[in-house]
Amino acid sequence: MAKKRYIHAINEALFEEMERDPKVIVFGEDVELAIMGDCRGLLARFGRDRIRNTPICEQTLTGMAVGAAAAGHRVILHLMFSNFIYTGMDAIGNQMAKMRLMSGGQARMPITVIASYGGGGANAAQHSDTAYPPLLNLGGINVATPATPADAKGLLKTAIRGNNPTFFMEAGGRGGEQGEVPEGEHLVPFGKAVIAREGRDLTLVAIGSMLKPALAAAKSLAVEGVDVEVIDPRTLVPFDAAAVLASVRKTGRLVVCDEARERCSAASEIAALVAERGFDSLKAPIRRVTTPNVCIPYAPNAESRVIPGADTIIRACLQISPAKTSLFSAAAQRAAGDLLPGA
Amino acid sequence: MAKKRYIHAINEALFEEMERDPKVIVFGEDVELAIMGDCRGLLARFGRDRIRNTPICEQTLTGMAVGAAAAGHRVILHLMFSNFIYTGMDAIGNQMAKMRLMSGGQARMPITVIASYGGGGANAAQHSDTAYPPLLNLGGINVATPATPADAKGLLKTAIRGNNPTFFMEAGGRGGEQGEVPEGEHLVPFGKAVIAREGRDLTLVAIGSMLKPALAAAKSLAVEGVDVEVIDPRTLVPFDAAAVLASVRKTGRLVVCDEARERCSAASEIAALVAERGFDSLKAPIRRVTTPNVCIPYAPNAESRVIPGADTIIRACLQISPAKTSLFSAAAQRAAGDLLPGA
Amino acid sequence: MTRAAPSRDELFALYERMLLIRRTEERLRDENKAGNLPGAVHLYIGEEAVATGVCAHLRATDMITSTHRGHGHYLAKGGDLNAMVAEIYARRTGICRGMGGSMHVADFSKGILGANGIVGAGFAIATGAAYSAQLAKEGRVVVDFFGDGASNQGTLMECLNIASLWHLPLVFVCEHNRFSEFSPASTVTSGQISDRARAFAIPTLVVDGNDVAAVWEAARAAIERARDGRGPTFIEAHTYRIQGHMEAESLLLGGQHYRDDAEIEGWKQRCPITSLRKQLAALGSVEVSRLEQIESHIMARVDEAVKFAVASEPADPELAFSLMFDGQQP
Amino acid sequence: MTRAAPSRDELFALYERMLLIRRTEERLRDENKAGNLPGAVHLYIGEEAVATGVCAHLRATDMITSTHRGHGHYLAKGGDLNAMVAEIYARRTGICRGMGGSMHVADFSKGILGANGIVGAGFAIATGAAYSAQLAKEGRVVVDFFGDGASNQGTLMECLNIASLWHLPLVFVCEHNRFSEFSPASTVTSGQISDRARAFAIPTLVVDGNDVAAVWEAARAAIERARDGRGPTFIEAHTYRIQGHMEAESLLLGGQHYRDDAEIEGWKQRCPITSLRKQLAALGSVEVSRLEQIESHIMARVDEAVKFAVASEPADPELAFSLMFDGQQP
Ligand SMILES: Cc1ncc(C[n+]2csc(CCOP(=O)(O)OP(=O)(O)O)c2C)c(N)n1
Ligand SMILES: Cc1ncc(C[n+]2csc(CCOP(=O)(O)OP(=O)(O)O)c2C)c(N)n1
Ligand SMILES: [Mg+2]
Ligand SMILES: [Mg+2]
Repeated sequence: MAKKRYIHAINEALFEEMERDPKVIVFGEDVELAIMGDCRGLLARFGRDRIRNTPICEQTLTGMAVGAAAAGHRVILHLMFSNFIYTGMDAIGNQMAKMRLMSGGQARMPITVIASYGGGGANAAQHSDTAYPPLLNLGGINVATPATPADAKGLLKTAIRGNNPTFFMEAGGRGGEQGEVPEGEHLVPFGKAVIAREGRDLTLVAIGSMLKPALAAAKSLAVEGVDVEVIDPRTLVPFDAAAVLASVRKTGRLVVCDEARERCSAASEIAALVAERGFDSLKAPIRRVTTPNVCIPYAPNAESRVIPGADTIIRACLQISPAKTSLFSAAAQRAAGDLLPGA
Repeated sequence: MAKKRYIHAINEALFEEMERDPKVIVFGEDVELAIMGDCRGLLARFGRDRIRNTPICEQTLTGMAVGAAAAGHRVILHLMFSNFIYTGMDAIGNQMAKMRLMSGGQARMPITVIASYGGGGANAAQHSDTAYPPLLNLGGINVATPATPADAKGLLKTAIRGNNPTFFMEAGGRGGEQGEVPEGEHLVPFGKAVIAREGRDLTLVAIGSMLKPALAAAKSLAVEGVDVEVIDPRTLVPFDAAAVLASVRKTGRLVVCDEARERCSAASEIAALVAERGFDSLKAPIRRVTTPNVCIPYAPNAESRVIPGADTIIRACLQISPAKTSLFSAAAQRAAGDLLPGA
Repeated sequence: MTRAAPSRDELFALYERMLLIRRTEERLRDENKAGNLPGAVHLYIGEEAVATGVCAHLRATDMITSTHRGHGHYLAKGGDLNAMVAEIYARRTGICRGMGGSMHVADFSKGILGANGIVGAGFAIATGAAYSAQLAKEGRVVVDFFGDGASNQGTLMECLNIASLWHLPLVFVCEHNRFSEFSPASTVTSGQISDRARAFAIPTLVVDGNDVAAVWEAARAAIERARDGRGPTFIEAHTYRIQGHMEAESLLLGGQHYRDDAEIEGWKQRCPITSLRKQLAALGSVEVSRLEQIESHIMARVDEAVKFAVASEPADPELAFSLMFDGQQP
Repeated sequence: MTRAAPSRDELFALYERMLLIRRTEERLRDENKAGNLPGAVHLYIGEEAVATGVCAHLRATDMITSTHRGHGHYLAKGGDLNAMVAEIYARRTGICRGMGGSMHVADFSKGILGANGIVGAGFAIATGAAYSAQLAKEGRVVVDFFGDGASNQGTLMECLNIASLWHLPLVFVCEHNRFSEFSPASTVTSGQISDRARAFAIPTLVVDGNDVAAVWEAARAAIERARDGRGPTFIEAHTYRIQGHMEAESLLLGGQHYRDDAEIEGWKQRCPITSLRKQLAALGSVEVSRLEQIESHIMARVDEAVKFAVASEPADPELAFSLMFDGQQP
């Protein structure tokens, strides 16, 4: 184990998997110079047959991924920003997600699409979306949302070796975060959540970029006497419903944090799932902490007004926390009284 | 009032609004011959300046809608099948939904996009999706899902006169259904649900194509002694949360039916909303009735296995019905014991 | 180098393949009318020479992408007839086990990457497949069939650009049948389509798509070029759709018209199968009886295929769940 | 008909506009370096002649679409300097009230339909605007600015097709600055870009994009053509991006290179502003002092704009909610 940055963990996974299997190829816009950082060094090592710049044409790139996979390669397509998922959505929704069933199971689609999501960098509306919820609704598409360097490495390796299309969602601006990363063969299974922090009072499901503020929130809440269990689902498709339901059985309370916009978000999905299958355990309303139903504004103050952070999470948790909230500090009580953003 | 077919009600709205405002234009693939039926007769009446065939190029068509709206027209874009929403998704997600905020409120986007959704016609995976959930997650896009001829007319007129982008989702294959349609100035406000059937025991929210099977289910359930209240939200954005919450306050029970795939569906969103804001009224788990997370197969028997109908709805309702279920027929109890499809 | 024109035996093979497509589709037309097919069918009647002339040069390992009008491409590339008809009947014995239907017939084992309901989808799939083929260095070639209407999807340009830049082993075959659904090409398609390829320095060939030998010759050159690593070619084949855009189109049209009956009649006179039959029959009585044998053989095969389909079990609905992912529940 | 070449006064106007763009962006470059701008900026330094030469012919009611590199288009089309700089500073006085930033500067009241962060988005927006303009019959013209990299988005072809079929009052202006981010055009762009328009029978003009008079002349012809209802024109203007793809690109590149310093130097020698200044200064001492006045006037305006921005209130965060819809909560 060594401490590595998130982006280096991704780079390591790419190196290892390309070494391992000559059928793995990477293409996308400006992947050769690796401006997103994750592909750094691959060109020098593997040459232009295995990693190649493309023209700007997302609609074709997603379709090419389908074709190259159908013809026998193991494809990694780099889409840069998750907003460009919309740009290339046709072949994602109409081909990638459907090819296997439409062909009666003939097609294998070993495709990994990498895209960076999320706001916070004053990149404005067209470069800040958290665009995985539409993918979740397509069926046929796996979605991985690593929050830590170790999971970034392990989930990417699993994605590349898998035979189903997977969107590997990089938490934007998290490239610099450090964490222990196991050397070599480190595979994280899909559909296995981790308990990032154990707790008894409340279950806090935090997706990708929300894990860090969720853990910070849990720490503050501990001081207030609320013992929060933080769960990182790691993949949204497949989803580890059992882990979340087990935690809710223990705590009776659920907050779900997702940087995506609220409506039809992964947070909505998880909330619905627990309202359906974990209802009897619930002692309080479920709370979603998400970006409200707006696009991301440019101005940093407006951006932080809409993107959830530890404060927003704390407020939501306090709103549904157990009766001992009466012991809370005055500040926490004031916070709990505030409205959720956008509500 | 006269009895009209769904598709004729839509046609009437188009005629009336084009008469009313010369700035209203229609374009799309083969709209002139009106193969979807809804545009029939418009060419003869308004000429090719106001209704025009385009080449096949959905990615451009959605962007053109943005440009023509920005330049001062009131645009109706016909996209045929809702699967083609994916094809034209770029400008929907990155321009139409965002232009107003990005421009600081300068842009007005009077755009109505018409698309037909849903399965049941053996049209297979690429022509049967119920593709509005991704739109719901975009923010900035209104979504209307008329279930009846009268609402089809009234919502379309409201959409066309509005200044925000609206997707007008035609319930595929429902074009032949009859209903009373008010003549002339019939406007249905956005964000106002209707109670399609009053009831005390359970709230059944049914979206668009699901209203008819939901009403049929409610009728059967009445025989079993379960008095179901059926709510048709009519628009998903904006959404009449108050109406649903009020009903759940009365009934304590909620089933949501949506022809879309389950994950991140409108059903998930509504379930999450009630688990958040109507939790204290809930006496039982929420149930979603949706298409499972698969694409629509061609074979009719497989298609009806995955698309929900009255039976599926009845089963879901019985699973969470009040204690008087003990009075149920043996058959109903057996049905209640079955699993939901895909579960 | 192959010869410039098809030999007599090759012409017979072309004839047989075209007739197989024709008779199969005539039967599908009738079965559709009789209400025996669950879904819609888009027929290739009148355009058989294109798929047949092109696919004659393809190996089993070569790949094609096809369209919503895909029966002809499937059969020309060697797809199994029974399995296709069973698919259209939504049977468990169908090539896609009843999950795809007419618009999605595919046989990956034979390089048939599928008919496709999204107009223009083949461009990018073919380009990706050609990239894969190029990297694999096994001499595989990819052919992308598409219509004049599909040529207006921008992905055509995107793929022309990439195919040209990367010298992909890819042949673009535009089936110009004069209509994009109910829109005549002149109303929705500007310029000569093959000029779009010329702008990317891709060699182009414009051929009479109702002359199977002409198609065969153009395709031979293009496919050899691709196989030799000399890059993509664009073939524009002019032909005509005899049937409606889809069967029972008149229900959609409700009395409206978009073309003249005389035009259809004129093109029926230019039937690629009839003219080849005449040419071959003129060679002598041996050929005439060979033609007759082919006809009866094919009629039997088609009958057999429909019987096979009808006798097959309906599709297994649970496949909708088990086939969504490889080794994973949906 | 306008004269074929710009008059002396017109040249001074062009000079002034180019210099305004240049000095503004030099200041933005410095402010970015100093860490004073919240978001990234993509600068147009070296390419000013294109926007300036084209927009000189546009009326306030004409419309343009722009790119991620949009400050030059905005200023050339008459956008307010203070409001633009305030926008980039994320102030409430910004042209988009701080909601858009550098990549989204827009002034709909002046026909500036917005810079855009989606490469190639302008094609369809401009085509839709041109269709609207054509229907309105008020003689409005639309100009679509886009890069060589953007030319590989298939929507270009889709829009060329529609513009040609419908004879839209639309001028396509390709700013060929030799790079698509860090990819040299030769590696991602096949053929001559204007040939793509030629395939749709759209007239094309290839000009030296660093010669403002040449751009001015080409644009004059194209815009007159559009205004007269004679349809679209495609202009390919060759120029060069002097700054990085975005400011501080070296942080992204981490020591990697994608072009030679010598190449940049060579193009700096071909600065469109310097050469026009020389040409005008050669006319006499009156002109020299006029040039000096322009310089100091512009420096003052830029100073003023930055002061205005810095003194303005930060954006109102609640606008994110109130502006999403017209008259509706999000
Ligand atoms: C993306 C997309 N848009 C629209 C359609 C509807 N549609 C089906 S076939 C067709 C016309 C295709 O014309 P062409 O490519 O010339 O093929 P042809 O039918 O003439 O063989 C259209 C518009 C579709 N299936 N997919
Ligand atoms: C749809 C989309 N894909 C990719 C990008 C990332 N990107 C931003 S600018 C750019 C290159 C654009 O090149 P060009 O059009 O030549 O404009 P230039 O930057 O040279 O002015 C790319 C790939 C984007 N913003 N949008
Ligand atoms: Mg055609
Ligand atoms: Mg460029």
